[in-house]
Amino acid sequence: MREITLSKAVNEAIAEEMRRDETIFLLGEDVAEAGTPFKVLSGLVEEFGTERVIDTPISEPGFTGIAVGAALTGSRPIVDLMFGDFLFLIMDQLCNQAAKAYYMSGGKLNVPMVLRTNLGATRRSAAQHSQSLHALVAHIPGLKVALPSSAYEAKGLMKTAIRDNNPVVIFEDKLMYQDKAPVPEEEYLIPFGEANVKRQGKDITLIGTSSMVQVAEAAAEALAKEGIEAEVIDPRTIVPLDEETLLRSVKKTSRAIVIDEGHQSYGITGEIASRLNEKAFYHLDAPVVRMGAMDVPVPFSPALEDLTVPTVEKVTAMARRLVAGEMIHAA
Amino acid sequence: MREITLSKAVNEAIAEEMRRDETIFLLGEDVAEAGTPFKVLSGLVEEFGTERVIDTPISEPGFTGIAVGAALTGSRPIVDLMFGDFLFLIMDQLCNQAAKAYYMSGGKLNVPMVLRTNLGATRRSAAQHSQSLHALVAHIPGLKVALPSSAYEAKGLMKTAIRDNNPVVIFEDKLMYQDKAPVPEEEYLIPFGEANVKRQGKDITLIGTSSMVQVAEAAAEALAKEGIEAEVIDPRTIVPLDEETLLRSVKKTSRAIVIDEGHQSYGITGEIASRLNEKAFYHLDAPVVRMGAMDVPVPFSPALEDLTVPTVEKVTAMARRLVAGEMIHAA
Amino acid sequence: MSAARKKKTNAEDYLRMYRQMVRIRAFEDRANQLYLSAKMPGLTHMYSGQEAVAVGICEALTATDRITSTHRGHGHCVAKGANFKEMFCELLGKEEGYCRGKGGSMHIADQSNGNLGANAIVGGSMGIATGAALSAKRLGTDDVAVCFFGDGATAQGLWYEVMNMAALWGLPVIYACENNGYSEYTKTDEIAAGSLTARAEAFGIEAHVVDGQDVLAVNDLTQKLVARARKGEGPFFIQLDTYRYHGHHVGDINREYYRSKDEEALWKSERDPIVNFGKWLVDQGISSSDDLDKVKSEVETDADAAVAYAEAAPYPDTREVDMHVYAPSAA
Amino acid sequence: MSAARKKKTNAEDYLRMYRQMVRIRAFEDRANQLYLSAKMPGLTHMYSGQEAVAVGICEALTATDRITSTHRGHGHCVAKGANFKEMFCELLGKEEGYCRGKGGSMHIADQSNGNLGANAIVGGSMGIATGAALSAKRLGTDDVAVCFFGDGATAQGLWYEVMNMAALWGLPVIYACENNGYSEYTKTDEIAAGSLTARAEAFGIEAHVVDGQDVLAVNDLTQKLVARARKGEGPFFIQLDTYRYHGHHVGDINREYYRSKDEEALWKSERDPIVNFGKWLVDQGISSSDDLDKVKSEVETDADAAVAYAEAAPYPDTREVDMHVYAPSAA
Ligand SMILES: Cc1ncc(C[n+]2csc(CCOP(=O)(O)OP(=O)(O)O)c2C)c(N)n1
Ligand SMILES: Cc1ncc(C[n+]2csc(CCOP(=O)(O)OP(=O)(O)O)c2C)c(N)n1
Ligand SMILES: [Mg+2]
Ligand SMILES: [Mg+2]
Repeated sequence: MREITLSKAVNEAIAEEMRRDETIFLLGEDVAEAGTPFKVLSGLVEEFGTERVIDTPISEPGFTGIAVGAALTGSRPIVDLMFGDFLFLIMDQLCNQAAKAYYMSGGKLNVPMVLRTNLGATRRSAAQHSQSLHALVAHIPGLKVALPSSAYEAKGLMKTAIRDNNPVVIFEDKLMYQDKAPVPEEEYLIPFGEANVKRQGKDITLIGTSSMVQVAEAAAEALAKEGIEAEVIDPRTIVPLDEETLLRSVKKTSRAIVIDEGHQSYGITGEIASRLNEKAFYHLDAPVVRMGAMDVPVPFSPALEDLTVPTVEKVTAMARRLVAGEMIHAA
Repeated sequence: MREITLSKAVNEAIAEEMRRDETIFLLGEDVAEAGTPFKVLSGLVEEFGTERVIDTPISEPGFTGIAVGAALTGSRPIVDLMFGDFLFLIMDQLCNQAAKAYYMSGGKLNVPMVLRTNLGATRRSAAQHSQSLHALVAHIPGLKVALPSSAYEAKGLMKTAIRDNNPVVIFEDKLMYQDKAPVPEEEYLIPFGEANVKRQGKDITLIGTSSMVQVAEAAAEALAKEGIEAEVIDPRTIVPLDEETLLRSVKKTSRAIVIDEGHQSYGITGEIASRLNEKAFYHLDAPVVRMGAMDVPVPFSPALEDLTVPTVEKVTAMARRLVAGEMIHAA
Repeated sequence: MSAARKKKTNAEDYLRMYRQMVRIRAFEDRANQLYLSAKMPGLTHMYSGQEAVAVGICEALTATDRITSTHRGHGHCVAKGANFKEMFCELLGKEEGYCRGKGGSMHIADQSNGNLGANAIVGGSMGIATGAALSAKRLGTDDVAVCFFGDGATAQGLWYEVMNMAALWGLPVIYACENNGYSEYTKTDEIAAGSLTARAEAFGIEAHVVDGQDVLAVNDLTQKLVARARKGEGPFFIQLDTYRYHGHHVGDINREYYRSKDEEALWKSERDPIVNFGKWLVDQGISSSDDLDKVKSEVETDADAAVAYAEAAPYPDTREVDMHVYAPSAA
Repeated sequence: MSAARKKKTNAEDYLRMYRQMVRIRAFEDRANQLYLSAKMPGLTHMYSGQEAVAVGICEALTATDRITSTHRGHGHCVAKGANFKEMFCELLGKEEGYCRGKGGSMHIADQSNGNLGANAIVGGSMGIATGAALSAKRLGTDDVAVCFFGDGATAQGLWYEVMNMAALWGLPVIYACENNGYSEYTKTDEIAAGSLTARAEAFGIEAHVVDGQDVLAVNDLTQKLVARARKGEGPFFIQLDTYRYHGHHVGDINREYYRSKDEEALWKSERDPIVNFGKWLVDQGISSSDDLDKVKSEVETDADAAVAYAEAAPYPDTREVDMHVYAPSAA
């Protein structure tokens, strides 16, 4: 199968959907001629014109609100939010307006819009351009949240997001834009709420989101050399969350680590870990271990930044200890 | 001891601190003559004047940003955010600016400001005036988060918040403003990060936040009649979180329920439950159970709204099942 | 409901406007009564006094033109064509309400008449209205969007962001500022610097001021601007000077600390939009006072019946509580 | 560092301005070089071409006057009195940097000279500057705050919110808009409707336009406005027309798709603020070209030494990673 970059996969997904459905349009800062600073959208304005690929002023709350209004009235806007950190600026339009319109109207108004943005640290972009804020939107009922872990998922989840009749927030890892993966030429969609078992194993379950799927896979590789068979699972969407697949695995392996690049406290790992603990309690040999990013703003210095995120080494070491039963004494 | 309302307790705390320290001032919508819609700040403008009790336009991001700037330059502002739901409007100023200034400046700039706001449903205020959004700010390093559960805590935590050199978000339960509790005449402060064991028990630990402390206490009362001794703990601050006190209790009782009024998914309960599971795993007879608000926008209709939050009945029933060992089969 | 795009020069049109104003007043009187008799859950904000604004504007619109409304939204809802029955049911949280009881007063929406909904976030719908205009333009309908908001809402930064985009893109949106002089319990003069019309003009937006108590003046101006907006000459701004008769909300009874009884009495006796328009209709020989009285009594009978119906109507089934969080999606 | 409040009428003042502009240019040339030679972590935004703005303004300020800066902030930092050594250390993420390496280029702050910091959120510091002015007014210092921001940032709603409050409260803040014609890869003309000065004037704020390439014109105007702001006649707005020589950031090399090489060449050859001011100084007999060359070579020696120092300087200890999340508090 051909291999394409994550960037190209997103571009293809959007282009295919825009060809299919006239009501889809894109808006955001520097999305047209510049094709975004990450160049993900290059070429779209040439094909679809400035009426459907719209450069906006630097007005994140404003253009998000405009997208909500457009979505309520027959359009299917895709909002480009240049950095995930700017979510803080648009929370009202996203969480008080978009997320609640369907419920508050008793099912009469709905908001089919996609917010595409990104997450991920270790790019030396410091505290206001490196955050992984998916936990914030996952907490708000009415929003769906997708976290593609490769070009394959980026394309399939984006297409599903665009066809969804609800507001969907999709976080791309900005360090993965140039990473290649096999992506079929034929059309495909990835349904929301279906986790992907990336690797089978019986000794421990490694649940990773977004870029942390790669970390989990590399850790599994390393563990395999030591004779530890790790199962690797990518939930792909955290809302809806495919609890069943996760539980099935954990009941089999009886040990799990949840790995995520958001801050650990009050984040994604706590939710997933506590659901597993709650529903697979009597199958567990050890508590589900969480590995999120440190609870610190992301530091600029390369000497510090790399310490803040889970790494292959740390995950491997933790898995080893768990399988060896060492965590018993920790608790 | 005299009993005063939570509203009065907050008012006293702020007035005492403003008398002590000239650099403290208050700003927000209708805080002066109106004393806020909840009348919590009545009388302050009369004592301190409009220079220190400042009515602002309806510009939440703007006046929060102004508070950050004032806090960076020798003032200690208290920002009044009329409804916790408006947090979505000020997230950038709170989370990208206030929370990170100390870290990003390597410890040279700090932001001693208090954001007082509220939480709580069942007031028939519908989806945009009923949210309990403390999980969002608890996820952001650099912010401290306090959740007073009675007039006593409201006063003591507010005074500590005002003296703290960091941005502190304090959520009052808007249904408790008229609730009375004993509050000493003498000055006192409640340190952050110290949970309060409200009731001793040996069979199960009920951890409640804010208004859910009352729910937990009432449930404990009901359980006592059936011979079940529940320990009730109020963490009082969720950042910092007094893990030790919680662990000590859970290791003793070997069962716990975490009760909170925020949405259950990706919220407070997941964090607390997973920490307990992780660190007291081998002491637990059953998984820590979480009881948050339903994952739905808050509905207006009284016939629906009351269903969305944890109640004394539901907590009592769940505790009963846990103690009876019934949850074993659920997992 | 509202007549399509023809000039309102005949008696029929005038009488319909009169009737619509009377309907709003009758609706509000009953809503207030329901509150005072503790039959209405929560609070609500009365539109009485401002009827000429909603009616003058909405009578210049077609049923497919969109409006966005505010926390003080009953008037807009009635004027855009809503029925009493569904409205009162919504206010009481009943299943037959426009939003199945999930929205309530502050979120009432009536998409069948192009009302995209009231909004409990001050200024929260400014992006939505602008986005509806963008949608109309892109999809090639010739619909116009009217964004209703109060003088206090002009302090929200969102307005400036969306005015900029509306001006740049020539969107068919009319920003209608109902200047009733107050933001909650504060005179807007004290929290608004400079000039509102100049704020719109600074973005190259044509701005008008009109007497919001004169339904014909409002309607004439709006007709002209709507016609021009349909031709692509928008956006426009209108400042409509008006007055609210009641407190900020139904519970705001003792308000002399921010607004004198004399001032209120003067507006009611000299500037009432219904009384004055009625006098004019009689003076011009368009109607007799008997006919007008008949309108009133018909409307009141209607309104009373609707209230009785709503009071007797059932609440939504408890199973509805977690319905309408997500719209179904094909994919 | 900057001279206190006396008129800059003598040679010494002129030469200091010249030197400061040269220092900024020298700093940026080296920062760019560090990037090109892959020695600088992350990206950075060059101030070259805009030197007369930062220097003309900051030379009208005292060391206790506050400024807030932007993503393009090195010029402001140097002009407000910072040292090369700490600045280069910060850019390289070293412990001796102004922020101990935690902030980097986009968050460099120098509170010892009243620089409250660069900001990676476009418009993010508008509230902060306004709050610093409020603090100054309340605490009775006569300090002024200058808020630097770009033409693109005028699209952020926050600006309108804080202008309103600054105007209402007569705050000593000057909003200094560096109009370099571009927002990233888009001509600002395409994303800004109407007139920038009119936007400020609409709030009753006095607005000025000045040639941002003429350091004396900038300085003269700023001196007058600063003096008036100290007397309580503020706030003010200045639009400074200028140009950035480099791409949006150091990596923006191929930029002909949004900006012609001719345009760039013209500004550099005809409008360079350093060259033109140098010529004037020689023409007026205030300095000789030899003296100016000497300034340049001194500055370059300094800058090279600082770069060498920074390259050799140690990174922060890894233990610093979770320091400075919270400031210590007495209570
Ligand atoms: C974002 C936000 N801030 C504050 C409030 C509280 N609030 C409700 S109505 C109101 C005053 C609005 O004044 P105006 O826009 O003039 O409308 P009016 O009530 O006069 O019709 C305020 C401050 C709110 N609902 N939303
Ligand atoms: C809130 C926010 N939106 C978008 C960006 C990305 N961004 C960085 S600089 C910039 C352009 C800023 O233009 P302007 O204010 O004119 O400043 P200039 O770069 O020209 O100095 C943009 C869009 C950002 N950093 N913050
Ligand atoms: Mg008003
Ligand atoms: Mg610019």
